[in-house]
Amino acid sequence: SRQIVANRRLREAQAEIGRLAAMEERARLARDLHDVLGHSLTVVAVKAELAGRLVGLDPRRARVEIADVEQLARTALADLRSSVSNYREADLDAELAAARSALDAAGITARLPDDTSAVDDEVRTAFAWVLREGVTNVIRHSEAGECWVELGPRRLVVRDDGVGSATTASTPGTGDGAGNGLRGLTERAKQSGLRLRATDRVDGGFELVVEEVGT
Amino acid sequence: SRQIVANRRLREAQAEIGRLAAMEERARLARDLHDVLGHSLTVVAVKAELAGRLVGLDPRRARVEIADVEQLARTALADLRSSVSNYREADLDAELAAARSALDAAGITARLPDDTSAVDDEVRTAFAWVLREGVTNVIRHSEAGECWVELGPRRLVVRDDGVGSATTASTPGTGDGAGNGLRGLTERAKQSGLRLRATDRVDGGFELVVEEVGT
Amino acid sequence: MSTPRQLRAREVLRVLIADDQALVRGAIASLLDLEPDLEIVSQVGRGDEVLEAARSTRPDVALLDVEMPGLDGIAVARLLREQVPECRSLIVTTFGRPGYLRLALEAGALGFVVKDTPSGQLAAAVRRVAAGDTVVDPALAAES
Ligand SMILES: Nc1ncnc2c1ncn2[C@@H]1O[C@H](COP(=O)(O)OP(=O)(O)OP(=O)(O)O)[C@@H](O)[C@H]1O
Ligand SMILES: Nc1ncnc2c1ncn2[C@@H]1O[C@H](COP(=O)(O)OP(=O)(O)OP(=O)(O)O)[C@@H](O)[C@H]1O
Ligand SMILES: [K+]
Ligand SMILES: [Mg+2]
Ligand SMILES: [Mg+2]
Ligand SMILES: [Mg+2]
Repeated sequence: SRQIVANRRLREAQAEIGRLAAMEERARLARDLHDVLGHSLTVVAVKAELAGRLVGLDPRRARVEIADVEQLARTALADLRSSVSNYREADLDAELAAARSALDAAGITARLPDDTSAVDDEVRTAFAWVLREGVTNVIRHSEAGECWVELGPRRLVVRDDGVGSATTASTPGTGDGAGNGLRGLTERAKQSGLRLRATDRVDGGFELVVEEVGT
Repeated sequence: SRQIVANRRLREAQAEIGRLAAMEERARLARDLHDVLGHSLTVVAVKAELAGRLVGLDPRRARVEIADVEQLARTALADLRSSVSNYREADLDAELAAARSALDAAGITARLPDDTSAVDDEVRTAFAWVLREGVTNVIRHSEAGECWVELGPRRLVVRDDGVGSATTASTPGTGDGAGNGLRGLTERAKQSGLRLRATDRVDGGFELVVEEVGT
Repeated sequence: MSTPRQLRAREVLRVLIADDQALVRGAIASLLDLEPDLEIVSQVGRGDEVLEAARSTRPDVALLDVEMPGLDGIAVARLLREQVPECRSLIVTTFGRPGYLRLALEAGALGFVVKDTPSGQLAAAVRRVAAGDTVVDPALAAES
């Protein structure tokens, strides 16, 4: 049992390290984008100033500089658009990657979506946190062989084929037991107009569902 | 004891919620910046195109449009510059804020620096993680009345006046005990050219120091 | 653009520009060249080409980008101070990074400004640096 606890903690540490790496990668991407935009905007500023000076002196060269400015602005816009969508993906993507490596390390077969593109922007951050807690709980409490994750626009499911919570320490989601993971998530979900449900499945195992209120 | 555990977990949940809010705020700021920049670049492109047409027809108006472009680019650059420095601050700042609220909630007097400006860029992310683990450990293990945090360019100290680790479950930092928090950090610190030391102080309490290797 | 009096040749300041971003470099060079008392004597796109260019073209002031291939602008400033001391260094950068300003001044640079400084102000900074004064952009000082 001491060995089991040590192994579990090691796996959690691995997931944490994976998350840290993802966070650093995201910070690096943001810096790169800012460098690129900073460069484009600098060129726009100095070329616009130059073009203004040239309008009276050399209209032909002025037109060339102005055409460059227009081109630069359009390229920078395209860069910005693609990076914004990358940026929006980042947190949930990092959690999905961390979930995969943590489940693998725990010897639990991971049935995960390939990417997170299905998920609406507004709920991505909330889903990242639910995914993190849900998978951590599967690793900690379930003794499962498999874990499934489903991602929809406004719906996230984390399911396992383990022992369920009836046999574990406390009633999930009610806050009357030892854990605060699900309690905290329930609170946060409410603030995003979402509802969290944690249930033991009739066919065994545990299921965490977060979706829009009223569905 | 059951009550103590429940309280401790509640405080941890509060810190987690604080961190989540900070993360969402940062994501929101990044989105806002990108919206603003996207708007500026669009106007730049449109005005540059117009100016190009006007050079031959109405040089005076061409110069006005070009001056607008120049002004827009400089303003956008200024926005970008301030956001980049804000962005850099974000992770460590969020941890410092979370540390403050978690220590307060735990009834431990927090002696923290006012801000994180002293810390070098390259180590900010690593320090964010050390601060998080260090303060969580103080709350969990120390039974301290006070907790001090010091931040230097490449040095972070988390110190408390509690019971020290001799009386607690395992030897800190060695990885031979129950915890993996310090073990994971030691690993990560090494990768950043930093060294982590966890010691019981002769005058009582526990101290975590992370600093450059060779200092 | 007009000057009150005819400048004699030795009153014209010779300027070298080092920036790997050719579009920025070219536009800054054209703008400064419009100033009657400034002459662009050399343009290079790599840090490790500056020393040779400075030796052969004898600039009074070198405008140095920070991030360049070969050698960064701060290292170039250090090199110029040792090897071509009559050439003063003015660092131009897009972003201030923590520590840059201090490092630049320690390396002997006299000026530290953003690249998009309006050309009238940039020309003024070149003149002041040539005269041995220190010029630091307040926006960058706050960042770095
Ligand atoms: N996948 C699961 N399989 C079996 N039981 C579970 C599962 N997920 C949660 N539980 C049960 O629900 C309880 C509450 O979960 P919760 O995440 O709130 O707390 P915790 O994981 O025990 O502690 P914490 O998350 O605060 O570190 C758990 O203690 C466990 O008994
Ligand atoms: N501030 C402290 N006061 C007293 N003992 C401490 C303190 N910080 C750490 N320790 C001791 O060092 C051990 C190792 O800490 P570590 O963070 O690695 O693990 P943990 O906190 O027990 O578990 P985990 O961080 O993996 O959730 C702790 O279990 C505790 O015995
Ligand atoms: K000239
Ligand atoms: Mg949990
Ligand atoms: Mg710990
Ligand atoms: Mg460069």
